[in-house]
Amino acid sequence: MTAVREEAGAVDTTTYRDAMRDALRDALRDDERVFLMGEDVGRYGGCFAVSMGLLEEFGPERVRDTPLSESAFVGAGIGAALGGLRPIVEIMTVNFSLLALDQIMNNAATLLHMSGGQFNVPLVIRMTTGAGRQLAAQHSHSLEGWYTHIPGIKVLAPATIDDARGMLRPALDDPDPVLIFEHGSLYNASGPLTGEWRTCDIAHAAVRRPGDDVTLLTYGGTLGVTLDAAEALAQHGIDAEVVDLRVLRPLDDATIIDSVARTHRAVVVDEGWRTLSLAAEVSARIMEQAFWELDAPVERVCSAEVPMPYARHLEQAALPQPAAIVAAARRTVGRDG
Amino acid sequence: MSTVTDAPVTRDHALALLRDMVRVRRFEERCVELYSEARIRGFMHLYIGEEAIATGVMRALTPDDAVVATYREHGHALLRGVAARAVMAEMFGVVEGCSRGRGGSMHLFDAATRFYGGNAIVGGGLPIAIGLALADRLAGRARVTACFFGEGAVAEGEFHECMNLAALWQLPVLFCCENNLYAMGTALSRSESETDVALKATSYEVPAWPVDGMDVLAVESAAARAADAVRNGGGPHFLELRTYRFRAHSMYDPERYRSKDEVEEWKRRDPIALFLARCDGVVDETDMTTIEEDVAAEIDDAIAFADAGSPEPIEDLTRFVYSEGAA
Amino acid sequence: MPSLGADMDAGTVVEWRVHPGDAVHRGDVVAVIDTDKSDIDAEVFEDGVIGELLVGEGEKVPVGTPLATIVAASAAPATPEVTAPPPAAVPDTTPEAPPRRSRARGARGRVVSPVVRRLARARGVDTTALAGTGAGEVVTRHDVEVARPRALRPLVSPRARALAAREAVDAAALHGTGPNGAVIGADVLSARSAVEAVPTAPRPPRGDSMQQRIASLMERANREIPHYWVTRDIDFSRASSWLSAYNATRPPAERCVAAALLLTATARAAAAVAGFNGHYVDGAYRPADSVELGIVVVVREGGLLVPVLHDAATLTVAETMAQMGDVVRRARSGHLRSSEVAQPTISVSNLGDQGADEVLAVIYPPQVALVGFGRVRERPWAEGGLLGVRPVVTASLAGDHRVSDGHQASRLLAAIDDALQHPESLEEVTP
Amino acid sequence: MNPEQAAAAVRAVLASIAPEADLDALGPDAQLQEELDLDSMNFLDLMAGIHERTGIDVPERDYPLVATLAGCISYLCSHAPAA
Repeated sequence: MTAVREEAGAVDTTTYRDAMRDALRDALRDDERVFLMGEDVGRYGGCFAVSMGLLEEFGPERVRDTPLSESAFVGAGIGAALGGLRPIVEIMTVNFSLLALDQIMNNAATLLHMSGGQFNVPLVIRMTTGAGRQLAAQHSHSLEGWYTHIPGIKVLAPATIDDARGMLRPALDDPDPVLIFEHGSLYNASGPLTGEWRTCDIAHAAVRRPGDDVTLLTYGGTLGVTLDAAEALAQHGIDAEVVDLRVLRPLDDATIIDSVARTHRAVVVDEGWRTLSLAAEVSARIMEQAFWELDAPVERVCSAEVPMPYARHLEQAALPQPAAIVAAARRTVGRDG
Repeated sequence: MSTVTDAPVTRDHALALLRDMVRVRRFEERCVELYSEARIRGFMHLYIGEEAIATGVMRALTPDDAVVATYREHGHALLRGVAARAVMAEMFGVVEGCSRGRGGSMHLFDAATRFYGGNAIVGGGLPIAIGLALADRLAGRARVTACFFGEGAVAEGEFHECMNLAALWQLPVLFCCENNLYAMGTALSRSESETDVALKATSYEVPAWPVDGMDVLAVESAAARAADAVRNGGGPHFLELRTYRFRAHSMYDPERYRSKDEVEEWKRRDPIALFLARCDGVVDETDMTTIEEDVAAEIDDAIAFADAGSPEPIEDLTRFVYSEGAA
Repeated sequence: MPSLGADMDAGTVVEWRVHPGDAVHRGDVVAVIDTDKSDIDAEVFEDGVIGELLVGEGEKVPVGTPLATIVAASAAPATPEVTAPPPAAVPDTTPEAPPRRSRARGARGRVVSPVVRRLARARGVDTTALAGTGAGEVVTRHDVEVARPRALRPLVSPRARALAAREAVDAAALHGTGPNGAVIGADVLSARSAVEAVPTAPRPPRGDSMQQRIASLMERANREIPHYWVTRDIDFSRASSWLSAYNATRPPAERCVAAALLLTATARAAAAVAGFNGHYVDGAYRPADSVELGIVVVVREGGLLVPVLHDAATLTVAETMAQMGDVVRRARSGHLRSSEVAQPTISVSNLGDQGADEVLAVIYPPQVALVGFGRVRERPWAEGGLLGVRPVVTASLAGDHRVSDGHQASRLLAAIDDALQHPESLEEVTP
Repeated sequence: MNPEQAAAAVRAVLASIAPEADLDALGPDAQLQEELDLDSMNFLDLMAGIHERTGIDVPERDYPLVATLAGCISYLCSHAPAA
């Protein structure tokens, strides 16, 4: 159990998991309309231990373990939001969210528009995503791209400790449904918690590493390998700019295009499968809005189009790696990787 | 099956029930004409034959309660208090419609009456209904959420997930299953191993009563008792309202799945005629004429209103994809 | 004809269930309609007597077409006036798929002989894409003759295309430094700034934009390029006498000026000594295959142009004179083709011709060197212990310390000097 | 060839080489290369122009004699080819 940390603005070191838990605790404490609902979020303390201790602190009414009924409890979240509450529904992983896709798409995302503006759905849905932990094909999907296809919802991908700590507040304040994707391999990541999270927004991308020669665009679980690639490129005398998308819908076109207009080259790194991926959308927008600024085709580095294998060496081979990102970046600069 | 003894019906009570049922019946009949004239488009599902259910259940609800219905919803909307004008305008696809012309026959919405709409996904409304009830429970409000669905929904996973969750968390929801024996073209006996829907419901530890859906008084009293129990913390209740639709599933339906005789057989228990017989001596011919004239006037007015409606400006196409003026 | 389904535009009367004169009541089935999907009963919505059947059995009509008239028992017949919206014709606009152009990337063929290179240039054949069949994979004359000419549409990046349009530069003619030799933005920018010139002496004020561009160019040159300068006095007597002899037997139009000798010597020296002929782009020096010699030309109304002699190291002095004369005259008269203002790989400033003894110029990115020649003038000259008077020209080199150093620079000037001591050697193509 | 014809010829050629120059203001004894900023290339064009117009070929050794406008005029008059 982690004691409540005193955030006196001093730079803390914490983990992504603890940052998300503190965010949940603040939300439950500050607004009695907020409650957490999901499989094993209470007694078990959360499949990834994010909600550990919250049941003991806030009680079974506000930290509700649910039966394995994704459609029912996600739909119940929608209904409760319509009923004036501020539910946070945790779907254990994006892989199980497929069972609730009908409620998310046909109800949560659609009600406001279809009702002519009468019924908004102030709901937050959190789910763990991504591969890299040898959980094999059915537990390793990266489907953020699917959800970013749906008008009516917002989609967030906190990749840093500050975003994990800061994004929940604005998401709960948003009158419309917000989906937060937490990459499974980030929970144990530890790092500085600057004060930035207090003014965290859910509208803009962020330049994590400024550069002049090529723009590397990525989000969530692949920010790490992309920053590693940028360091490797620096040895080759190529100064890469790394843009963390942070908000996958609506995409922050301004920041993306501003960067590409400066570097004239772009590589999009996306753990989803290449075909019809989020990377395809980002690439299309760069082609549409920065075509005349390009000195090379936009490159995409995505997961291999295979059901994610269990064996570690196969899984690593399937996932976007720094070497592939470096090669792509070099191609755009005209030095064949 | 709970039916009401033949206790006498007061005049006012009789007139009110008759007016409600006739309003729905004539509204639906007029819609058939309008649809064949292509003034109403898309899909349209009629409630003719089942009017007694909406009439009976709506009278058990208060303005604070909530209603979640399905695509066969004109009757529920009208009797919940959504104006005939707004419903007709919606089917004419004009901005004066209760959903700005964006929903059509299957997606009527009205915040004022907490009418959370038609849902065109079979069983799709159940999770929303238990959610509304969950909010009431957590906020400690003595309110009921009435959730309408057909017997077809019983085959959906969401039915089982929601019955269990509602019972598990003792949520204040009134499940109203309108069992009209056919899910589009599939008879109940050809889709469910156990066809006694009320019996199914009891397996989730939810009080469940079969009700003669053609007897408006039976529906009214059962709904009143159930709603009262739900409102006072008795947990979810389930009504299996046995009924029959006199017309096709929708406007395009050759009805190859049932015989004309069967339809004629059920028409002999037309809920309006059935109730009118009960009101002998309490209600007379002139009352019926008055009701018919009032209803005809209401429908003509609704059509005129819808005809005078204007299409939603194209520039508003993307309005309300997200909330306006949001932070 | 009633609409009996969301996707129904027309229907066929399969069977009439009533006949003229029959009494009908609201809700009666009057006909069976085939909607292409199945047969459905059509009902009537008023009470009355059938008048005339307007559509026969088996006839297909659009939704909304009146099927029969009804003579109401009491009031005038009310046939519902319905105009069904005509089905919108769906224009067939299948986009024609753009032809896919695939381009195999060949191994990089080595070209040695200038004759072969000139042939390849003339035919627009990209020798880098050829696999040489000669000894040591050298690209032979035959290889060039049988090779497909370079893709008609050279690779130009979108950005380069946009910049070229704005700056009136022919991107297609430029030497590309992008992926697969594609012309990219930087190439166009430097080609455009090549046009703006390399001022070496203060000029009278000229049009603002020209001035601003030169100013910004100089800032960039100084900011980016760590310059160093090396000079060498060269005895021009042998060159002078060669010139006199050469011109004595030729009419003015075919005569040669000293500059032609200086250019030819410089081109050959630049080809022989490494570190001066190429570009410095994106933090790395890229030597060029051929010497694209930029000539700094004074433009009458102020400003300078730098047209280019292509593959200058392979030209005889006569060819240099001919090409230089032509391109300089057209530069001055404003008829310079943009291909002639392509990106030089090294430039020569010959301003001395008008009085400066020594010309210390500023290089111009992305080039890495600039050779300047002062006035040919009589100077005291000691040789073999004897003092005499000789025509002398001062050659100077502005170098880029990121790429070359003083030692290499002096070797380059020595090579120029040597060539000028044997002017006759400049009459043939180097072997 | 009389002096007026010679002068006209020289001015015409100079005009094509230095269109912006003010030839009227050109002093008869001013050094053409200095005054009109002519480099060796320009001067060679002047000789070629004169040769083309008048048929007179000024050899290199005589270049000093035609360094000024007056020099040109007198040279042309004295070297006019047979009429």
